[in-house]
Amino acid sequence: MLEAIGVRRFEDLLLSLPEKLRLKGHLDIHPGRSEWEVVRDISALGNQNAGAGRYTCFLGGGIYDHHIPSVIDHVTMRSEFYTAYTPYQAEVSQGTLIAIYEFQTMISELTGLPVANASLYDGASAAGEAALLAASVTGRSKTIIAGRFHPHYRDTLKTYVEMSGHQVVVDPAPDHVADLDWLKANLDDSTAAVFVQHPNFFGQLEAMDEIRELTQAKGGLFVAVVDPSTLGILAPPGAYGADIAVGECQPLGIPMAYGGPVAGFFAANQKYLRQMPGRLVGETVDRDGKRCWTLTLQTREQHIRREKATSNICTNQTLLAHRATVYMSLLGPAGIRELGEQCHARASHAARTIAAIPGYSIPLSGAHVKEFVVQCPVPAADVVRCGLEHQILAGLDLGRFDSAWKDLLLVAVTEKRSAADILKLSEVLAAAAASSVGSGGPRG
Amino acid sequence: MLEAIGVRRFEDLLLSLPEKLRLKGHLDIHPGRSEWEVVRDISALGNQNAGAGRYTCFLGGGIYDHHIPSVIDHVTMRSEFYTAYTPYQAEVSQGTLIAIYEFQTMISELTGLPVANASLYDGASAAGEAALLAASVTGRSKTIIAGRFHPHYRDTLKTYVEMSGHQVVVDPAPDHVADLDWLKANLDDSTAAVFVQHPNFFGQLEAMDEIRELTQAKGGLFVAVVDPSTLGILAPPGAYGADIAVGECQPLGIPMAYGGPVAGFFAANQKYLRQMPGRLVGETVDRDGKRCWTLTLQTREQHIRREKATSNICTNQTLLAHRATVYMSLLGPAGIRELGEQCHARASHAARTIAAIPGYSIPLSGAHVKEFVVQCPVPAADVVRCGLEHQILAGLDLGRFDSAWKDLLLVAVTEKRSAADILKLSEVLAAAAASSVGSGGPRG
Amino acid sequence: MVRVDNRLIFEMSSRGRTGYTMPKLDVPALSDDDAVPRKFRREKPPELPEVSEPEVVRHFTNISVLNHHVDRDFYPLGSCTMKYNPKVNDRAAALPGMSDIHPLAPEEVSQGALALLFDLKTMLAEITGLPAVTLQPAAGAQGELTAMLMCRRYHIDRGQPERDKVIIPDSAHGTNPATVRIAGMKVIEIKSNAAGLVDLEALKAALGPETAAMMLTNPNTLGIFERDVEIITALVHEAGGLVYMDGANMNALAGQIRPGDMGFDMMHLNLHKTFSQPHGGGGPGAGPVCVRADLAPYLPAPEVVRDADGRFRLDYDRPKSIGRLHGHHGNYGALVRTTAYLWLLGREGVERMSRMAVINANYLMTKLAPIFELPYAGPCMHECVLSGRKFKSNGVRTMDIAKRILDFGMYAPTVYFPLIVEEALMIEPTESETKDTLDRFVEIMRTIAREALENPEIVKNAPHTTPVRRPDEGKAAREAKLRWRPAAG
Amino acid sequence: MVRVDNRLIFEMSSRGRTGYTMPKLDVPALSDDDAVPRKFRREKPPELPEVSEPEVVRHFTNISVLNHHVDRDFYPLGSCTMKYNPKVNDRAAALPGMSDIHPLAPEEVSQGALALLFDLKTMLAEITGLPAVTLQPAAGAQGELTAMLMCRRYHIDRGQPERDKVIIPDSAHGTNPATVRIAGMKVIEIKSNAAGLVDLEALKAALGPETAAMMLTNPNTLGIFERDVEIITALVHEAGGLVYMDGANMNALAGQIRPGDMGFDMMHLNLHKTFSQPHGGGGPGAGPVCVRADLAPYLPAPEVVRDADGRFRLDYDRPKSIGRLHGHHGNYGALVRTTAYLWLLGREGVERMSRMAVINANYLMTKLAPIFELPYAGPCMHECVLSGRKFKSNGVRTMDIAKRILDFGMYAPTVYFPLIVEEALMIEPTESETKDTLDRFVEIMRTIAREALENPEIVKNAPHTTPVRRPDEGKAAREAKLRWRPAAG
Ligand SMILES: Cc1ncc(COP(=O)(O)O)c(C=O)c1O
Ligand SMILES: Cc1ncc(COP(=O)(O)O)c(C=O)c1O
Repeated sequence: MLEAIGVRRFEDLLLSLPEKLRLKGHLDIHPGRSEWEVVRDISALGNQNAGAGRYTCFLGGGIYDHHIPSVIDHVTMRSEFYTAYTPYQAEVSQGTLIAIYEFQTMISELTGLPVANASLYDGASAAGEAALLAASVTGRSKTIIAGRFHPHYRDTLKTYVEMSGHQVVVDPAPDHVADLDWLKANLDDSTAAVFVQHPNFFGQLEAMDEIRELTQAKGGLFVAVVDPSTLGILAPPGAYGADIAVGECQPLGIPMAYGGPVAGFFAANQKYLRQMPGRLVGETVDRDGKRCWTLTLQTREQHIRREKATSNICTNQTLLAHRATVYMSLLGPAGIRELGEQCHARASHAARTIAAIPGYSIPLSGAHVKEFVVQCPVPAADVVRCGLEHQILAGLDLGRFDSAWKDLLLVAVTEKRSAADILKLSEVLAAAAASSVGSGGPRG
Repeated sequence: MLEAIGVRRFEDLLLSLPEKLRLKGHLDIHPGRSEWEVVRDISALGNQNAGAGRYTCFLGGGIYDHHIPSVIDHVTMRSEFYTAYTPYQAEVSQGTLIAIYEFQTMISELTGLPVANASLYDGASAAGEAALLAASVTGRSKTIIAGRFHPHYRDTLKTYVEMSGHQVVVDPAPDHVADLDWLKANLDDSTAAVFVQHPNFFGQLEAMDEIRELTQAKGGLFVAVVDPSTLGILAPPGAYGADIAVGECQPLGIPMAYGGPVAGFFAANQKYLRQMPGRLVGETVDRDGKRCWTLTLQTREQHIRREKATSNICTNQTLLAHRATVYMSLLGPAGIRELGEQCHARASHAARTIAAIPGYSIPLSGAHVKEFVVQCPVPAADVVRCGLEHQILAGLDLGRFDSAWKDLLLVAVTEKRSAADILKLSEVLAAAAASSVGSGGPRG
Repeated sequence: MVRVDNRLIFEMSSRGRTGYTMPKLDVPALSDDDAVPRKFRREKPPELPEVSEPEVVRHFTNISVLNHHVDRDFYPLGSCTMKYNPKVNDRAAALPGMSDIHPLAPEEVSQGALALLFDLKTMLAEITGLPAVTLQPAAGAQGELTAMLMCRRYHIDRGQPERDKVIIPDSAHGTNPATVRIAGMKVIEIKSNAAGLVDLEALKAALGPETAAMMLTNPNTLGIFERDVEIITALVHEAGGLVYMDGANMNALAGQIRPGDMGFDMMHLNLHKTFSQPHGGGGPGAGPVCVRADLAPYLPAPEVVRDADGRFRLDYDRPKSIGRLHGHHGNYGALVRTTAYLWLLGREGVERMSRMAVINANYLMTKLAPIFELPYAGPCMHECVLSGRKFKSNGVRTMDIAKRILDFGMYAPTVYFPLIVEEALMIEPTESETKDTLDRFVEIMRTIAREALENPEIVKNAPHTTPVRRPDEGKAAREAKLRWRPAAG
Repeated sequence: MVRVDNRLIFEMSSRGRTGYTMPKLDVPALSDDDAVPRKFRREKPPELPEVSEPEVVRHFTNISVLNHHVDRDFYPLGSCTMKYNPKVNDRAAALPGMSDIHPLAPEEVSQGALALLFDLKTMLAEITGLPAVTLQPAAGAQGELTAMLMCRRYHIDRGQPERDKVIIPDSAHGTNPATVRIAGMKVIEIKSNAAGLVDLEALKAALGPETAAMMLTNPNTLGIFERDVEIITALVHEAGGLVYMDGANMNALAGQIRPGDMGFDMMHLNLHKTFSQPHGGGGPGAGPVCVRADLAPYLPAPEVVRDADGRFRLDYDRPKSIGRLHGHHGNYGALVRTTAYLWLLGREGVERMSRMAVINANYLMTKLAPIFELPYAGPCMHECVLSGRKFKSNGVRTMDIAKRILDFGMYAPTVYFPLIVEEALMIEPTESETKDTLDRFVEIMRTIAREALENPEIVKNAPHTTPVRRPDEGKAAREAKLRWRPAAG
């Protein structure tokens, strides 16, 4: 081939590279391994992790151990989907386009909002994008976070907006739900948006109607951060008047995979359509009048609009959105409801079981639709550690986020957690309390 | 639908079933489980098995722990291949037909014989089919097994032919290779075929040239049972004049899967074509003159010939043959050779390492191209048991087959077995010898 | 979107290209002592293709899409039970500890596999009503062979080696007579009666002191239940023979009625039909054999047993056994899939399966009978057989109709089988299909029937839209080009 | 073989059908106490489709084959690096302990994941010559945002908040200017010179006390290496700015030269381009950012670190950090794939990768230049940009040529980008393609060029053989039908 190109050596093609900067020896990385060695070595690393195949998982906090129907891997790992590029040439990309269009429709249905995009990176960055949108359409500079909000979402949102001069104020939420008085005091004419997570980080339901009313009265956008797996039983954001709903598709058939790749969704009121971030697929017809689909409204996007784009996003999380689409197709309305009901029933049973263990209590009242906080008689970190000895991921030690919460454990219960699993958890909790007493270890 | 059919109840469709025999209650099997429970429960069973992901495998004896390139699963688990039926309608089955045609070609190349079929159930039953063919084309009734033959293959072969009045005589092979004197004494005009495994059950190379000469001199068919993974380095059956070669494709990219599904191959001299068992794909042209492929020579088969068919086989092991085809495509001539060389080098190193452990020896001289016998100072069963404690499948206790062999361990070494694995094995062997001495356990 | 890239993998080959990696050789290279002696060495390397990994992936991906398959659309192949296979089956079979286990691993570290096999045997025994089960046969035909060998051994054991005739109706599948011969016995074929059923008089005439067995497919290959089954089994028993059921059509019966209760002594199941092992383009399958308790001693060895302590074991000590038919334990991967399938379905699921299979078949029969012809009256069980003979006068044969269906993106029914029906079209929808799919099929068949009358050429020259069109089978058989060879020169 | 079954999954829906199973509820049913208060309850169920598992599988299987994809044939999309992705990557990412781990699991039971991330950071640092790395950004654009926020923070930290101008050449990808604005800074666009490179005079003119950074794609989007890169980086540094490299084109450089050595201070990598994360029809990707050591404090939190005892840990204590950009650790699954890929390739493999990518691109450039037009002289690096303007007089636009390629079963190059080339065709073959494939592509392009002159209509009306033909994009945008709705009535 060099001959056809008309050079003698490969190096002749690199004459524009400063010679003295060219790498002389090899890169200091290992020599290549065979496929078998790669599999062996990565398996060995995997064995050092608490895979949900070995550990019973009660961890949540945004990522959940739901069952993933086998169909999803089978279908989305078809080369046709996973080795295709962004569907720029619509003629040979109808598969991807149709699947995205179906995703948009399903997210719209689930959230009760008329338009949804083709996905964003994840739930947290979707919240960041929503904050940017709100700031841009209102021309205002304050973003309010009300209620007990996921700290990672809060941090991401801040990263997204603060550098461009926006201010983010966060509800201290002493009762772990939105403090409406605080909210009233902070809401003003400079408020671009109020963000509320529902169920919130602590698993509590927030006063969405009231917050929406307060927010919209001041001309701000009301943004709901929701878990789609609860939307079979909980009222959809559209029903309580949210302007925007964002969230994480992971519970819908996406592996936990240490938190990524997952997929954020973004649904909104029609009037924000032209400010929406991310790709959109629309229906149209082809030259022969045949119904078909294509990327549309691309004038919002960076490759057309450049610095005036509504967002800088380009590559998104299409394959993960496909997973969610297949998942929602399998479940249908009955399944998405049963999913919510099962998590709810199991979480309630777990909460009741734990409340009966001496020393433990469930400090927050209200329905536990999937996740709840446990007040432990010992540091939650000790409980978690005790769980590991029994191959249980007992929950999330909330002390990681705030030392005031060090005795609080956040427990998530999906449809995979059987009565036996819950019993095992309660035994771990009991053991943790006992061992701590026995060892005279530090208390509360 | 019942209405469209014109009946009122489903039971009306079953009026020809004797009412009193119809099941009244439910079958006594469990109620259905959810997909998640099925996965969980089968995983739990899997954890009770010595998966090669957890145990280092030196077991062989016909099924080997070779590396399976990731491409194979990906490609053969495409619905297009694995949910298709036998390619009867060639117009919409060219994918399967082409893959089989390529398989036939590759097996022909590997064995050095001009025709190969589309697969049989496994290596053992392929030997059975070869015996039937030999009996049928020669009109003779004696089948000779020479050399150290796999006992399962021997048993299967017997099952296949003995009931129709054929006699199978088996070389005692006191030296664990064919006893040529015994062979001469037993070969006669009633001999339909002589079967030799090469390398044999004990990993030894057999005197293929000599046996071929003796056999064909008496008008019998010479059938070689070979491991295709050795055919990159060992002379192919065609080169030493075999009439038929059969064997097991498992080493070529097929999971061990407790021994099945695997795939038998069957290659032969042109003159036996019309007596071959199993399906054959041939090249032809379609109506437009386009090259294409179709099942052919079906007049050999049961669905046309019924009781005069060359075999009763119908469903075969196509998908596994596809796996072998993809495997051979990836390896090519260089890879199949390197595969043989790697197994050979690693097996030789293992044999040398083991021979250096006090009490152990390698009783049989000759090249160990993949597998070899170890003489242990304690019962091989004890060595195997000791291995399990260290998550090693140390080899096959040959005492399972013959009590005279109870101190013999058959060790297989594939390209996956690193120097570290071999070291670990040698430590287990040393420990087994030591612990037996220590515990005063039974010796020799 | 599909181009027929007609190149074989060999034709993509380019000297020196490879698609594999091998671990670094971390042991000493071979010494001369260890080398393979010259006479054993391969001289000329095999001419395998020399291609890269991407080329391999593209080749097999691109040829794959030339196939019809169940995950694409309807596959109404009679006798083949092309149901949808739940994807969890494949996931189960691929789990660690399932796909990566060695068949000769010690039993103490194979308890999971043995427990699974034992559970499957128990379920199949319950479904068939025949308590002793072997899972070793790799497919239906090998199951038949297993049973016929057992039958022969049984009679010999009872001092009746002269019993070597096996009665088979003319509607039987070809594997039945082929098997009988391999098992060293002889076939007595009997004609079906006008209703397509076993002719009792013919049966009686065929029975005698040399009767070893009768092989009966029930429902038979016309999709009709043998209503006289109790009489049939009684007659054969009276004559001293065993009655074997070819269980290929068990999808009609599972959960409704049990072969053991009807008087069958032995039978095989095709797990790749009834119990959801995907067909893989022709295999693998699995053909477990279920038999009466007193025939258990003849089953192949080894057998999975459960000891009193609850541990599982392979029992090799079976002196009356016919021996082995497989190098190891049969198609274990298929057995895992069936176990997953049966666990998923459970008892209600199995009953629903056969119920829906029968309803779907009757629905199609009802809708198609007016368009074609129903040679034997229904109701049918899980499949129906129609005749396309009325189009013969227009020069349209059943094969033409079959090919024309392909143009509409569905597969063709089984044709020209059973042999006793002229221009047979054997249609089995299975329970997985929705009414919507069945209606689409009826619509296609109606269209084709209309074409056959109004525009027969379009049918006779079908298919028109498939990757290839009517391969010349004569040429294929005549030339017997069974492997690729490089173009000369 | 492909029918365009135009039905959406919603249009297959039938009341009451489902495709899921749930475990039996083995805990007490909800008590009234636990019930969701009425006002929080969903009243109207979402109108998701009601379909069976087989229908779901068929629908997605059937729509999938409407796609072109890398495993089918050539995908010469410039700037997108559509290389073949070794299948072992996906296997690695799906292994137990990789795909099924929770991001908030305690570090003591996440050591495998942390070790992998640490190893990947080390390799990327070595490849880029920039020692501090974050793996959190989910794609290139998020990597750019990460870096621009760091840059802003850096200047503020140094008491120069007025530095908020970022210089970007006019050939840059759209994400660069879009990112700058979101990061709260302003874009200064500079024109490329006649050779398609940074115009040093324009650069000098743009630099000043408000310069925060320059973003430079190298090789640039014309596939040309910025030969003055050392001067450029020096100029920006002199002016007090940072130089950012858009690493989307790293496939040209990895193993040949390192951005850190050229004077770049920060850069992102697109793992879904250079390092073999498959594109998934538009994502996921991953956009790690590598920076100079002294910029490390600004990297997002948390960071994977190795403690003295060899254990790995997530370091959240990063007071100068710009914060988080992702709910967890970024696209971990993509990071596993890249790790597998780099382990597989090793150092020689990485060098071979860029070498072959450059050779392949130059080969295509050489072959295609006479057929089209090469607006900027070569040699090119990993891709080349041609112009199709000479066919304009025949009424054939580059878009027509692109569409016509689809008829031959390959994908089209990137068109109309970079914006500075009239009728641009941006072609990137990657290293995975064989000469054979490149030659087939050249042949197709030659055929189309001939058609454009001799029979332009066939090109202007292309594609002819694809599932659909030139969707009406105006209508799509006008009507903005962005979701399915049931037909009225
Ligand atoms: C009625 C009948 N019997 C037997 C068989 C043979 O089964 P197998 O193909 O599994 O060997 C078949 C399969 O096609 C069949 O339909
Ligand atoms: C030159 C260049 N820069 C940046 C990007 C943006 O990267 P991503 O799509 O990963 O966000 C791309 C991707 O298309 C690109 O080609």
